[in-house]
This record gives sequence, C-alpha cells and structure tokens, in this order.
Amino acid sequence: MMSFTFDTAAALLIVAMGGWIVIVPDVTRAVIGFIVYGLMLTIVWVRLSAVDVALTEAAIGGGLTGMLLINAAGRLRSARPVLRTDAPVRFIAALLCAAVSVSLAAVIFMLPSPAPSLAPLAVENLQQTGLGNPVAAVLFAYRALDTLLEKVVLLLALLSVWSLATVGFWPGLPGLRPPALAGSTLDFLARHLPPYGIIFGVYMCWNGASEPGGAFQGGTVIAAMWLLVMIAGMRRVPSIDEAWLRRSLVAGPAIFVVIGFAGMMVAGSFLAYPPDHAKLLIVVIEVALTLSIAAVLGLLAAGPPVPESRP
Amino acid sequence: MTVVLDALTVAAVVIGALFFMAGTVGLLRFPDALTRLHALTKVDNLGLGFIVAGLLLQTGELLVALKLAGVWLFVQLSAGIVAQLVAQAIVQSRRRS
Amino acid sequence: MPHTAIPLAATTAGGDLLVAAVMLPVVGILLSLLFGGRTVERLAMLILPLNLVIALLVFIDLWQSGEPLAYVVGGWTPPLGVALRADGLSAAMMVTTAAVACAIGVYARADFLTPAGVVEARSPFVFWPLLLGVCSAMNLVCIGGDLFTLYVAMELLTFAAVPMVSLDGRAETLKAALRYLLFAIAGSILYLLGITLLYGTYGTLDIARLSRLAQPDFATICTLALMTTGLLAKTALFPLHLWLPSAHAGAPAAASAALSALVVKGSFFLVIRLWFDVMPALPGSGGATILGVLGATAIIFGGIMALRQQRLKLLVAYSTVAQIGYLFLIFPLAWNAQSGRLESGAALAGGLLQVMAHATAKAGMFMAAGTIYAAFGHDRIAQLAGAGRALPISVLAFVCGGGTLVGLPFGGAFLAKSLLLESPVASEQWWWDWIMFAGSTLTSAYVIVVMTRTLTRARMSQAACASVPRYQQMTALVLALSSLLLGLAVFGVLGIIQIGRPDAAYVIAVAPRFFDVFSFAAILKAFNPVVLGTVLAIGHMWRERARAMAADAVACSGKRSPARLALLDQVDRALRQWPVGSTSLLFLTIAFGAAMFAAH
Amino acid sequence: MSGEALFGLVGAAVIGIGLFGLVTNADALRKLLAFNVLSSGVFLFFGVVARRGAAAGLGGDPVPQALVITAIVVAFAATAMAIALLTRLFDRTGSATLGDSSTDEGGDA
Amino acid sequence: MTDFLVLAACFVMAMVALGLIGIAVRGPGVDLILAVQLIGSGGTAILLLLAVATETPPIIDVALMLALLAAFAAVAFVASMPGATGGKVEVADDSRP
Repeated sequence: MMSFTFDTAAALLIVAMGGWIVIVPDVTRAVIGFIVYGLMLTIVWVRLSAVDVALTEAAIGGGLTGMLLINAAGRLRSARPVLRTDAPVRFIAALLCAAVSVSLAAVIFMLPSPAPSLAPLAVENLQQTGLGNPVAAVLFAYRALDTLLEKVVLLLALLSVWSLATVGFWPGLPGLRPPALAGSTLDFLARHLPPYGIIFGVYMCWNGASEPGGAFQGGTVIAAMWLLVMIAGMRRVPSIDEAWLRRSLVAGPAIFVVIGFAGMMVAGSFLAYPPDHAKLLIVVIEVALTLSIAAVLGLLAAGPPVPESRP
Repeated sequence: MTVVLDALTVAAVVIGALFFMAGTVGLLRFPDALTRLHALTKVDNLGLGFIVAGLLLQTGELLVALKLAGVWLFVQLSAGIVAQLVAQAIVQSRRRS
Repeated sequence: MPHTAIPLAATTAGGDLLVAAVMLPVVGILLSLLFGGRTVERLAMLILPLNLVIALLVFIDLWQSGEPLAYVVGGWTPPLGVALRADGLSAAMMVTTAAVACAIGVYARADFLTPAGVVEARSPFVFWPLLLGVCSAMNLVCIGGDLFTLYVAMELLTFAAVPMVSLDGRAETLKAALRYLLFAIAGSILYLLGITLLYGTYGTLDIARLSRLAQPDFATICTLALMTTGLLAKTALFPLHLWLPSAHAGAPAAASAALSALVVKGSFFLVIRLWFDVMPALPGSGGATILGVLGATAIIFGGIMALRQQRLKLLVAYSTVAQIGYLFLIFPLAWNAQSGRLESGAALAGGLLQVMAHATAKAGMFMAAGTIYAAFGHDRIAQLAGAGRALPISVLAFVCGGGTLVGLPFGGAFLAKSLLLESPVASEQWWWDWIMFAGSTLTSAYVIVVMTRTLTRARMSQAACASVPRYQQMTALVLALSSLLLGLAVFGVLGIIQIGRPDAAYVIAVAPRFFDVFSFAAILKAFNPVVLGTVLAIGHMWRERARAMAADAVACSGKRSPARLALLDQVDRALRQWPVGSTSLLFLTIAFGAAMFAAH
Repeated sequence: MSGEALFGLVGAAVIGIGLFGLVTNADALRKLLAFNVLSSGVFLFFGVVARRGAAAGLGGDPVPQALVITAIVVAFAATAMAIALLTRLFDRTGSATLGDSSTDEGGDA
Repeated sequence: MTDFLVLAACFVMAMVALGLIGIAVRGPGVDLILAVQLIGSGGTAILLLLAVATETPPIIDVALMLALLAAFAAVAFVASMPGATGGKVEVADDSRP
C-alpha cells in the first residue's frame, strides 16, 4: 500500500514535469526541468526493478544529455525568439496526441497475462556465460550483435559531429572550452571529484559482470569526469587526430570484433564464447568498451572541432 | 536489541526527513538566491546524514554499510563544492545586472 | 498457420557469408578511424568490391541451393538470441546495394580523395566510413532476423546518412540535415514503441517466430500502425516527405546518390518485412489501400512537382518522391481478398524490381546531375544549354536513367510495372494502371524537358565550363544503362525473389513467359507515356518561356504566376512545414490503426 | 492497479506530451527536448514490459532491460548529433528554427 | 520497518516536489540550478531509503550515480552561464568552402 502511494506520487511528478518541460516558455528552464526529470526517472526505474537501466538513465539521461542541452541552451541564448505554432495546428496536434496516449494506455491493460518473458531462458543459460548479471548476459552474450553494432552507431554519430568541423581546418580541437570563471573552486572540484568518479566508473565496469552496472554506465561516468576536467581547464581538449584518442575510440569495438571472430574459430559461431573462458572474455570486452564508450561519449559531448588557434 | 535499533532508525530517519522539510521551507520562503542555496545545501545534507545514520543501523553487511557511508561522504564533498560554484555564479550574475 | 516448424532457427551452410556481409564494412570503419589519413579511402576501395563479392556469393548460394541462408549469432537460438536470415528478397537487395555502393565509390573518388600534401582532410575522412556504414546497415537491414537488430540497423543507416547531407557545411544543408535527423529519429522512436508492444505481447522479436504468433488483437494493430508510420517517415512517403527534397538535393552528388538510391530503400524494405513476413494477414484491405493511395498521390504529386522545379538536383529529388510512391502500390496489388492476407506473388516481385531499377537509375541520374553541376557551377535547368555538347555522356546517362523510370523496355521498371499489373487485383482495380500511366507520363515530361534544355546549342557566353573526369560520367552511364537493361538481365533469375517465402508457386510461373512480357504490343504500349509526356513537356516549356518573357516585360510589377499551379507549390510548401508534416505523421498512425481495427 | 500498470499510464501520458511538444514547438532545441521526453516514455514502456515479465527469481525480464539500455545510448547519440548540427546552424544563420529552407527558391548554391 | 522507510521516502519526495514547484513558479534566474541540487540530495536520500527498504544493495550505486551526475550537471550549468563562457572561441566564418 505504502509503496503504491510512493509510485503514485512519483508518477504524478513525472507527468507534471514532462508537461512542464514541453510548455514552459523559457528554454533554459525547460532544460533544467529535463535534467531533474531525467534524475527523477531514475527513481522510477528503481521501482520497476531495473537497476541497470536506472544507472544508465541517471548517467546518460540526466547527466550527459543534460550537459549537452545546457551547453546548447547557453550557446543559443541569443537566438531570435520564434513564433508559436498556430492555434489550429496545436489543437489538432493535441487531439491526435491524446488519441495516441489513450490507445497506448488501453494497450497497457490489454497486454496478455501472464506476460510472456524470456527471464527463465536467460537465467537458464546464465551459467554458460559465467556471468551473474542477466542484463549483462543479454548485452554481451545473447544479443551481443546488437551491442556491438550500437557501438558502431556511436562511432558514426561521432563522425557526424566531427563532420561539422569548421571547413578548411582539420584536424581541430572539439569546441569545448573552459569558461572564464575557471577559478579556484572549479579547480578544486576538478581536482577532487574525478578520482572518486573514475574509481566509481571502474567499479561499475568491474561489478557489471555480477551485479547491475557495466561498460555503459562505467564509461559514462568516466566520460563525465573527463569532461569535468576539460571544463575546468585542468586538461587540454585533445586534438581529434591524436593517436591515443583514435585508439581508445576503436579499442572496444575492435576487441569485440576480434573476440567475435575468434569465437567463429573456437566456439563455432560469431560472437560465441567458449564456456570455460566466457566470463574472462566478456570482462575483457567490457573493459575495452568502457574505455571506448568514455572516449566516444566525452567527444560527442565536447562538440565539433574548431580551429586549434584561439583568437 | 532490534527494537532499540529500529527505534533509533525511526528517530534518525524522522529527524532527517524533518531536515528535508526545513530545507524545502527555506527554499520556498527565503528571499534571495544565496540564502536559498544555503538553506538547501546545508540542511538537505544534514538530513541526508541523519537518514544514512538511521539506515546504517538496519544493514547487517559491512560492505553495504561502507557504501552507504561512502555515498554520504561523497555527497558532502560534491554538494559542498558545487554549492560554492553556484554561489560564485550567483554573485557574478548579480554583479553584471 | 502457414508454417509448420519454426523456420531457420539454425545456422545453415554458407551462413558465415551473412556475418561477413555485416561485419566487413564495420571492420573497415574501425580501421579507418584507427589509421585515418589516406588509408581511409584505400580501405573503402578494398572493401566496397569485397562487399559486392560477398553479396554475389550470397546470391549465388541462394540461386544454387534454392534455400534461404541463416546464421544464429553466438549460437544463441532465438528467441533468446538473434538470427540473421537471407531469403531471396534479401539477396536481390544486397546485390543491388553493393553494386550501387561500388559505383558510388568510383564516382566519389573525384570529390573525396585526400588532397595532395595533406595528411588527413575532413570530408574524405568522414565520407568513406559513412559510405561503409551505409553498406553495413543496408546489409543488416536485408538480413536482420530480429526486429530490434533491425532497429539498430536503421539507426546505423540514419546516422550514416544524416552527416552525408551536410558534408559541405553550407547553412541550407545544415538545416536540411537537422530536419532529416529529427524526423528520422521521431520515426525510429515510433518503431521502437512498436517493438516494446510486440515484445510485451509475444515475448519475442524474432521475425520467423512472430509470423507464427501474430494475432489481430488491439496491441498488435497498434504496433503495426506505429511501426509502419515510423518507417514511412524515414522512407519519405508522400505527406511525410518534408525532409527529402532539401536533403537529397543539397548533398554532394555522391552522397545524394547513396541517399536516394539506397538509404530510403532501407526503411521501405523493413515495411515489406513487417507487412509481408511478420503479419501478412493483419493490415486488412484498408491498411493496404491507405498505403496504395498514399503511393498514388506521391506518384502524381511528386511528378508534377519535379516538372515544376527550376533546378536539376531538386528535380531529381522530387522524382525520388514520386518513385517512392510506386513502391507502395505493391501493397494493395498484393492484397488477396479471398485469403485475407498479403501474398508475395507478382506484385512483390514487381515492387522489388522497382526498388532495384530505381536504385540504379536514380544513382546514375544524381551522378549525372552532379557532373553537370560541377561543370557549369550551377544546375538551373533553364540555363543548361550546351551541356549535351560539353558532357554528352552525362546527359546520355541522365536520359537513360530517366527512360528506365518512365518504364521503357527493357528497363527494370518496365518489367516491374508489367509484374505489378499482372497481379489479379490490377484487373479489377483498373485505377492503379492509370496512376502508373500518369506517373510515367509525368516522368517522361520532365526527362524530356531536361533533355531538350541540355541538347540546346549553347550561346557563346555559356561555353566556358569546368572539366569533369570522364570516369565520373562513365560511372553514371554504366549505372543508368544497367538499369535500362535490368529487365532483360534479371528475367531469368527473377524466381530467386521467391526463395524462402511461404507461397513459392510463382517461381515456375514467370520464367517461360519472356515473350509475353516483352511482347511487341507491350513494348509499343510502353512508349505511349512518352508521346503524351512530350506534349506535356512542350506545353511546360512553352509556358515557362511565356512566363520568362512576361517577367522580363513587367520586371517588378508584383504580378504572380497563374494561381492554379502556384497553389500546388503552396500545398507542397505547407506539407513540408514541420508542424504539418509531423501532424500528418500522427494522423497516419491513427488512420492505420483505425483502418486495421475496422478490418478485424 | 499495480505499480507497473501505473507506470505504463505514465509512459502513455509522457509519450503524448512528447509528441505534442515535438509537433508544436517551433524552436529546434525544444523539439529535441520533446523528443527526449518522448523517448523516455517509450523507454518506460520497455520498463513496464520488463517488470511484467518478472520470473525465475528476477525482478524483471532482462531482455527488454538490455534493449532499453541500448536504446538510451542511441538516443543520446542522436541528441548529440542534433545539437552539433543545431549549434553550427545557429553560428551560421543566427536562427534555431526548422522553418522550411528555401532551397527551391532558385538559389544556386 | 519497510513500510516506515517507504513512508519516509514518500515524505522526502513530497518535499522535493514542493521545492521543485517553488522553483518552477519563481521564473528564470540563476537559482534554477537549485532544482538539480535539490534532486541530487533528495533523490539520493529517496534511493538510499528504497535500497534498505527493499533490501536491494545495488540501488546504493544508483544513489551514488545520481549524486555524481547531479553535481556534474550543476557544473555544466554554471560553466554555460552567460559571462562564464568568455573564453569560448568564436567560430571562424567559413561560409563557403
């Protein structure tokens, strides 16, 4: 009963915040609203017993996306105010959206009961992967192909961001620059927060094999810490053609692919792991992916390269 | 023994929750950004401290207890510094306007 | 239920090819990023042909064995794991894609080679991996056996396509890319929503399993409506075409070719998978008719808009809007009212052939337009006089490609149209034939307009033009010619499309009827639209000339062009406004849902 | 009503809200925000489906949970791409809207 | 005990919600970022309470993640404020290749 009250409160808060984000006139407020909304969703995910997702949502949905949006809102602050969409269109759109929502709400109650589930199968085969966390098993064993290709999606997104480099200047530095206020406090923060953050990231990655967590969550935390250090001006933003950078970008997916093809020779199928070494191989992949994800996400958030020379 | 522990937990968590209430009241009632920041950061962290203290009494495992304490310490550190930063920003924006 | 056992739940011999088809370009992307510099283009030059070889091997394997290929990734059988499957449709698509990608690779050498004296340059470093990304994604779209894997494939495709639009960094192309991206990800999220509901209902995302389980209940209908509209947004079917013209016309020619020839086909292919493979009985005649009507509108509307364009690349882009329409005619034509399901017979074969013909022809046309643009520094159709002399090969390529789209023998589209009309539905519902005829007329009109303009003798002032590498023009011509001869080439192997499909009776039916299809009467009939199109083209050019003269006469008196056709421009502009486009997205979702709900 | 059905309703509502924002907000950054709200609603549906499938001692079906992790990362990548495009567009034109570009207006660029 | 802890979580959430409403109605200003601070400390408290209430220690990691990323988002906000970005490079005009 108590927990239902809690859920109801969370549900109301989420819907109210969603609505607020969409209708509030000021962009900056909407963005802050979205960050709070993302962090709030974390609690909902915990309530849905999806701790892995909660971690991802907090890290990406709230943190990194929030940073991107905040930066953009800051950059676009001087944009011309835009006209609102005409009332008739808004009215029609509201009607149609309401129809979609109502149908979806109806579908929720029409889903079959008992619900179909792959949980038993996933648990049954967990032994073969040597992992303790079924979500990690889905990501790195059962549906490893999706995970691998999603890394490639990230790389393509990064290429896309890089393709917006100032024409005629290549390579450059990602457009992230320390703000002028970089002073003792930010310095202090950038000196003291990242060590804990990185330890936490490594712990996430390591823990991911048996408990909720994993390469995504760990990589995101490390990316956030990297960005923090760069924002504070403690480390310079690397040029996008630096060899170590390119290597870290590629390391994760490359090792994934190599182990995948090795599986073809040894275990009889692409992305199959020999049962005795499955856990070791998956941990190797996760470690490399953590590095790559940290690099990709950090660079995605850092933005397109601009000429190296400062005006 | 468990009754005593439970009672202590209840007391600590209630105190913590009340601190959160105080923080919110401060946030709503205080006149300017700096005092609101002050209310929020200090009081909420104290509240969190009490809640963590209460929860520590309920955990049997050492590792879990350590993690709980670690979270509290971490929030102390980060919230403190971030509050400083925000305060600086507030002062700066005031100076400009 | 049509199937007896869960098909293709184990790896078949030759399944390794499927892994290679997806992973080889991925390896290329990784190595490109790692080494950078000139290695990027060398890698692409190596991998694009290899990709074609793999596609051909898959095709040959299927052709010889007559059985589909399958690969269970990691040994985890669906529903827990993911399977790759190649049926006849996949094989035909893969070969087309790989061949066009190869041609694009050749063509793009002129524009995207790292300049001498530079270690690494922006556009080559980005372009080649993106092209490889398109290859990998298209292969995965063709062979993915799991709806979520297909989602990832589609995202790969989108993320490779969007940056291609804005490669040159001009403000218009940035805006076009952003519109494309936002609309495409809105489409993906609808697709993803459908996936959730499917999983919640059936507990699997494996296509072969779903096809046995799918029931026409409320959740499944919602799913199909959401996923279809999401895919239509990415395919830019008529009212959802807001992003296409500016994106396809603004991109560099090689990129336009990839976008128009390949990328939009990816999401279209998924519509086929969804409607024909996952739930053939679900859409009902209502759903199929909606798609057909949208397709028909696209044909007419896109055709007229193409004819009205002042710029060559925009003309070709609008022609893509129209040609996408043809693809959706297969849905009403494949609908069998007796059995109450979509049947993969002649109509499906025709649709696939249309995809192949359009891919090759359109890539050739964009390349030709690109060379003309490069040579003249502009692509205003009215000022292309002398192009025929300066770039005869390009103009020939453009005309051949256009001729294919008109449906001239022995082009792929000719065969495609006769197959589409062979469907039993076409004899009852005569209007589909008329729509296609009208579409061909419009197509021939704008091709003839371009032909006339380019073949006009140049005035002295326009003689100067930059030189264009001959191999670029030849690539365009080869593509266009292959498209024009596609009908002959694939006639014998047409049956392969039926491999791995439930109703495979069609294989035998088509092969011996070569002279039925390519009969003298049919060939003669194919030229009818050209005659009418010529009349239309003459009328159009005459009107343009009158208008130009009027504009000269009353330079700035504020007089507008005739209201009736300006109205059409206004409609198009209104449809391409974001609020209208996205509202139609929502409206279509509901319309599909309602139509299917009414059918059950 | 169970907790997961409740969150399902939240998901449905949030999807509607996000769609509305995506359609009606003229500002591109606001569209992007609305897209993120929309996708969070879709992700909640995954969460609900996963929770309903709780079995074998797990609190939820791990397959949808894993899928949603993948989808969250993809949505982030899309957001990053869109923001990069948007800021570049703004640097160039000073505008952050998606009003139809006038490529068909005879400009020869 | 479980019920009590969830009740406490409810209470803290109500306080967070109230605080958010207060910030939301106030209008634009620097102290918008207080909302992130608020959810950082309040959310952490809620998650810790839930972790102990449902006996799911991994939720503590989520709490830590929340606190960490809330701090990060706050820093990003402060860094993006007008005037704070004086060091940002101006993008060179490259209108035509």
